[in-house]
Amino acid sequence: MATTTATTAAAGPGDAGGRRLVDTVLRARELSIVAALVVLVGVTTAVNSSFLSSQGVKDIFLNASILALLAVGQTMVVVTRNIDLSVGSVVGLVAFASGKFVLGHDRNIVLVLVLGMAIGAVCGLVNGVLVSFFKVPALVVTLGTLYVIQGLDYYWAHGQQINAADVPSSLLELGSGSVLGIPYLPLITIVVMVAVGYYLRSFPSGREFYAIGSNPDAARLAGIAIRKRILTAYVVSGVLAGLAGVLWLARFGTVVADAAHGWELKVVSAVVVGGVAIVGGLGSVYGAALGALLLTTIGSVLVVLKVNSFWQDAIAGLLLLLAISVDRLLSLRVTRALRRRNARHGA
Amino acid sequence: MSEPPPILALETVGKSFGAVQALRGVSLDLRGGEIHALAGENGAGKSTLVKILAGVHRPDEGTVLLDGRPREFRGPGDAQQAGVAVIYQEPTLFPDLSVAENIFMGRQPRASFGRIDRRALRAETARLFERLGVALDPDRPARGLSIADQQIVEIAKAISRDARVLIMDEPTAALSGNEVARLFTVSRTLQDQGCALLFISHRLEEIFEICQRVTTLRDGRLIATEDLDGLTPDDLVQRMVGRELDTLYPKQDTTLGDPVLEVSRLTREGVFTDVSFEVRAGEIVALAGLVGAGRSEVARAVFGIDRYDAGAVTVGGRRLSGGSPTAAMSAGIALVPEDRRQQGLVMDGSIERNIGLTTLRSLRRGPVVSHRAERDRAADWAIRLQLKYARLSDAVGVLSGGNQQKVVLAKWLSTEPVALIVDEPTRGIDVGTKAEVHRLLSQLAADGLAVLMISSDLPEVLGMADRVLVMHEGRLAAEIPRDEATEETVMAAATGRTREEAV
Amino acid sequence: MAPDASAKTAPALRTRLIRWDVIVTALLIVVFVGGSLGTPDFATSDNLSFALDDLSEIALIALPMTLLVVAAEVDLSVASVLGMSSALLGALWDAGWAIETIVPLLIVVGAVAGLVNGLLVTRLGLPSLAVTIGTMTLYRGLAYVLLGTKAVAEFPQNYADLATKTVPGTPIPYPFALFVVLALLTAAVLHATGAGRAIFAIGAQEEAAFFAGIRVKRIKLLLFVISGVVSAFAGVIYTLRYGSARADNGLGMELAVIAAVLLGGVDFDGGKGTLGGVVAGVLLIGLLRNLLMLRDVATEIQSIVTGLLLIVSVLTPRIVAAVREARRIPRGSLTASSSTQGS
Amino acid sequence: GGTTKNSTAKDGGNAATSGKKADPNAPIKQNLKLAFLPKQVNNPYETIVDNAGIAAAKGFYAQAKEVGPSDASASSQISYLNTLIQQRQDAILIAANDPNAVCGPLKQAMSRKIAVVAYDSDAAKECRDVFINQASSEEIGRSEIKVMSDLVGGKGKIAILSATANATNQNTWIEFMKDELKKPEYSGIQLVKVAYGDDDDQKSFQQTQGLLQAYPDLKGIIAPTTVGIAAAARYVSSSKYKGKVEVSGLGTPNQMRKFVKDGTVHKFELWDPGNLGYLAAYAAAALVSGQITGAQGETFKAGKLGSRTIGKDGEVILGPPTVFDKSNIDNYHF
Ligand SMILES: Nc1ncnc2c1ncn2[C@@H]1O[C@H](COP(=O)(O)OP(=O)(O)OP(=O)(O)O)[C@@H](O)[C@H]1O
Ligand SMILES: Nc1ncnc2c1ncn2[C@@H]1O[C@H](COP(=O)(O)OP(=O)(O)OP(=O)(O)O)[C@@H](O)[C@H]1O
Ligand SMILES: [Mg+2]
Ligand SMILES: [Mg+2]
Repeated sequence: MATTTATTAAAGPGDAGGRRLVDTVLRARELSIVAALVVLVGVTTAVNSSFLSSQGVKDIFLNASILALLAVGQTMVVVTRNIDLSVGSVVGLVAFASGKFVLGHDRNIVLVLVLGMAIGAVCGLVNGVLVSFFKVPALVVTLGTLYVIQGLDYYWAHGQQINAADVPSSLLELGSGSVLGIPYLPLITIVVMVAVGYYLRSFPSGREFYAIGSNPDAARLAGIAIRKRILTAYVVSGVLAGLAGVLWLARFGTVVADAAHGWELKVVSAVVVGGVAIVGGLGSVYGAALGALLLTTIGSVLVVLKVNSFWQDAIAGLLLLLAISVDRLLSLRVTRALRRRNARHGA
Repeated sequence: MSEPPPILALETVGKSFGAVQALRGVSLDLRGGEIHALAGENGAGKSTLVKILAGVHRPDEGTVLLDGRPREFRGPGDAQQAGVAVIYQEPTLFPDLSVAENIFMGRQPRASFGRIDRRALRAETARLFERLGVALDPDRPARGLSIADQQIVEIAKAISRDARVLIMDEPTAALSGNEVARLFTVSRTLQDQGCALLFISHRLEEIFEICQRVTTLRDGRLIATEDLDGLTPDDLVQRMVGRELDTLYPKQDTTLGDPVLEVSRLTREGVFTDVSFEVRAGEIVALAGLVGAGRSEVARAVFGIDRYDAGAVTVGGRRLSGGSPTAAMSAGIALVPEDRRQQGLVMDGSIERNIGLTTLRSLRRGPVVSHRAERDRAADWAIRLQLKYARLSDAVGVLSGGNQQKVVLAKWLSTEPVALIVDEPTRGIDVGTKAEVHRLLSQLAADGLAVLMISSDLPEVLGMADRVLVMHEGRLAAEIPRDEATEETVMAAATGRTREEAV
Repeated sequence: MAPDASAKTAPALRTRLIRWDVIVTALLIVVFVGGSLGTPDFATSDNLSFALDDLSEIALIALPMTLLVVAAEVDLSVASVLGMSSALLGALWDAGWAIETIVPLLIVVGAVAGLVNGLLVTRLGLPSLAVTIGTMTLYRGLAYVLLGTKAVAEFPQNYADLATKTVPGTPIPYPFALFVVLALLTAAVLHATGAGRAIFAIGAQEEAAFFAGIRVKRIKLLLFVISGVVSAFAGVIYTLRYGSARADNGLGMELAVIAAVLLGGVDFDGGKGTLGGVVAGVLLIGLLRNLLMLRDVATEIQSIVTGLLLIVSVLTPRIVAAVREARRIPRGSLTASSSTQGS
Repeated sequence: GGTTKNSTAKDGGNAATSGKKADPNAPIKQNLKLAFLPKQVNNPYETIVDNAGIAAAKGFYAQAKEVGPSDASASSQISYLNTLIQQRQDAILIAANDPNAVCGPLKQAMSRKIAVVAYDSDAAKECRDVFINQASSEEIGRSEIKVMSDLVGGKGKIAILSATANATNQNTWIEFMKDELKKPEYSGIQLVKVAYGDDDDQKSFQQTQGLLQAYPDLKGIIAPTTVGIAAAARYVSSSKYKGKVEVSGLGTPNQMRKFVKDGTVHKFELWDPGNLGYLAAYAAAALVSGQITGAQGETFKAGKLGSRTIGKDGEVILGPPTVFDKSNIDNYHF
């Protein structure tokens, strides 16, 4: 993916460059996900050609975009060796809040987006301050804010519902419309993903996120502004969750309080499947987004292949395990091959 | 005469951690164009002093002076900004990032819009490595680097800062002669450019080779700051320890018994090839070689940490199943690993628990681990190894580097092995205790223990070994008996100049 | 050098007082006393025995979960194993099998489920979070495959009684009594035996544990198997207690279990925690929920309270420490002593 | 050997018929404490039902409240049941998430003279006094098929999009739908799949998508759940399937108005959820006051809904559902 091309483009000439190219390709975690996707889509299309129809492709991308957006934010947090379990609750809260906001008014879309992201930013800020300033374990804190935000959301909503009929059509258009045949939702996700990915990879401050996750003590000694970065990661994750909440409203129109309920684990699995190390320091937003795409595709494929409803979960779980196992086996292989070759070339 | 003020100085600085007073009333001045040595026993407070200079710790009392003016460092970033570069005692690398990124974290060469210029990054790293004379791939991740290579990356990181003050906390502890020589060359260049350097080492000969002045600490107190000219190593030891030192290499002559540890044709593809040797009861065999020659890898394979592709390990005539440290331990092998932070110790665990971890079975009373037995054993070893600590229930992480190393030794010696493999056993240990460790090893050997000692400290190898095996690029290059082992013969084999003599 | 004599027990005592699990225990006492005084229906043996019974499965599963988290692993599939066990129990019972045959079989199924988790984690070196998110979906899916939309009921009264009745003469329901016994056993293993030392070492520094000859993989594998077995058995209790075997039994319980374990002061990064803290955490969550319900506090507020509790329990020790540092009382060795807790 | 299903005797019998005598003329007691325990508190449909019930209770001077879990699981309902027993409510009104799981505590409640009314989704017969059924389950199931058959012209493939796989009421309706399909007049209709959207909007949406891809020639989707029908209608309305696939089922007029107006949905059904809560409240009061015991044939007065009679198995039926379409939808607002 983008990671690969960037490195190879910069690689020097000659033998070293060639070797580096091979190394980089072999080391690119994103590759095995792409391969898995290709296999999955290939098999499904062979069975049911309508899967790759324009409607089919559009649906897959539409379905994956919100999850991918959340995965991008989550990656920033996970890379710093933290976790944000509250994203699902934030999406629910924002989807409902912005639904209430637009209810019966013809609000400007930009205003709705700003409001949603602002709510997300506040949630992210709370998480970030607790984790970075008070140095409390991220998992506990965000599990706590998961419950708190969810509670607030449910308490506020208590059985109310936002109906598509009450949502301004301009907002609904955002959820289902497209430019040049590309729906807005995936477009937004891709723009965000590329922007975050490019920042993390190519800017000195972006690399610091990886440094913090890789070795927090060393990061402190290196004079990295750890608190600031972790705070940033959480705020970005919150803002993206807020954005996702508005997009949720735009896409689904009908919203009850528990939108995205339980999505925290879905997002985490997308990130992990995408090759982001849960202990930090490793992985890219591209991988995470691909992981989201893979998970969503598995879900769609099973329905399209007419798999018995009762078997769907079981097979989805199996495929998920298969994906991470194969990926792991491949990377073990590659490491071993690299060790032998490197030794022969002299370290 | 108006001499310029020292670039960096400390004035009556004190620092305590809980009940431990690590430093009290210490003053120090680092002048431009000078290499200043800091000496002291393990736990004397050297690293604490370094961390104060680096802005990691804030002094409880006293001041830090920069160019003669008081200056408060609020974090390591402040010190860096002020031109202070530090090589910490323990490597501080980011394992997931490339070596080049590790070196230039926060100071990457920039292209347009503040982006990182990767080509320049790689080129500059390569230039640094060339200057230090090492062949490391700038693009490889730091994970998996040997301790020595990690140390080299740390050195590259520090010198690349073009700092006015360079502080080096035991940079040579894991290095062998070649790298040390390179480091000294670079240090002298910096000195000539007017930098101030602070150098810490437990190898006294290094201090005498490169430094002009020395400051000695004992128990957190300043003993003296003086010119090295006219000082003898014994004087220095006297200041550090407060007493005369016994001989550093108290090698006892022993009668050799039967072979205890036999390694034959051991091969791990791409790492080492066809390694065969035996260690007899009562014998100390040293495994020498340059950094990266594969010595530690052999030790790991013998102990069952790594699997090997071919060959066999026998202990007392019984063949060992590979890949199981548990099996190796019950056969009577012990391994003091080279990386004490990752492999040797549970840093958050207490001293007593760390020592007891290898002997849980023998500490049992019924199904329950006896806390009293555990504590007794730990206290016993603490005394034998002169461990400096506050409470046995303290985390080992708060001990000084050398004292941590002693805990690792205690942990393994308490298993009462028949074959002991020690990888850099005295890394970071002060001269006083080093002599003690040597005496202990020698004594254990005399009692019939087979010892395989991996060491990059050539005098230690020559002083302690009955026999020296030299590795070069993953193969055994020479076997040198004690009386023929000299600096020249060992180095010749280690650098591959005596291939034909290989066993 | 002799140990520094001035460094004695004073700081240790002070750090002990603000230890996380102590705070949780204190909160538990406050809730209990406050509840008894302010809410007449709370401290009745009827209500308490119900509240305890209601906690049984979470409490039971929290025990192996504690061991796993201390060893720096996690098992998110527990609730799904519970559901799978419940579904299988229903399916077999419906097919005319005897309870006495089914239960041992379920234990085996639980062990296999745990074994799969353990093998994927130890042999392939995959992160357990990822593996058990996968098996969570897989096992829940198998539960649906086994039982579909059916709900099997009408289990024999004598067994149902075992799951709901109290130990004669006490307000303690049998499942909770089982928990008490297992908790004592687990506490003994974790805090007094070599195996416990090994688990702590694995969680704190896996590589060092491996170098010390600890069979890291084997122990982890065993912990996953135990987790599977206990979850499967909790499935039996759950089914009998509610008298209903369904594929969706225990849905979402994994987060409740983890919340209880974390509330009990176990560090998710491994190597730290006490079983006593976890027991207090489990009881605190359960009793507080019961109390809030009795007081007609809306379910949404209960969720908020649970969340705040988690945050407060981790925040308090840090704030106390920060305040103390600000007062320039030497910090003692907070990190050190909280990591080396004995039994 | 061992304890098997066949070796244990089944304890049959309806608790309601155990000796009590009904006095149809007993006055409604005052200051009754009624508690509504819905499947899940933040389900908009349940909220309408319960709020109407609470309002009705005010009419006869009872204190009513709604408590309940935020997830639709049986186990959390049981925690609430036990609390309600401790609080000594006079009547518990429950929409059971699992007919059997809630049985134990409900029996306990009944043994402590707490009246138990099931509504919306039944509990096991012996564990409640009466069940207020929104409409006869049979009627709902059969009429769903009839409506769909009319919409697709009696021919073609159809699918069902249900709530969770374990939802009792949905499953009962689906059984009747399948039975209805056996009739010869529906021979042209083929039920190809029952999918489950778990009453989760997003999942229902995605399931609809999948169904339409898997069966490109699908003619209709029946969603007997308010969440499912809205999600299905929404997907169809914004996809190329609009106008080709019929969506019907059970939905609230407010949710469906947009899709009826834009032509995605032509007909769907629902009873008035408010009346369901209203009737349940009155039934509870009648039980507590001794007007009824839950036996077949007893009658009680239910305010504006007039007199109601308890049918077979202690069921009281609210009435036939309303069919909504373009012509009448604007008359309803819930
Ligand atoms: N973070 C800390 N917490 C508590 N005590 C500490 C901490 N850091 C250092 N100490 C204590 O301060 C004293 C001085 O330690 P320091 O690391 O400065 O010694 P050193 O001179 O560098 O020794 P070595 O030669 O072994 O590296 C020791 O007793 C050590 O245990
Ligand atoms: N885990 C690992 N992964 C990849 N490479 C490694 C790993 N461990 C060691 N190496 C490399 O293998 C080579 C041999 O290392 P080894 O540690 O055995 O050398 P050594 O002779 O013991 O030297 P040292 O004095 O550095 O310990 C080195 O180049 C090192 O970088
Ligand atoms: Mg030191
Ligand atoms: Mg080595």
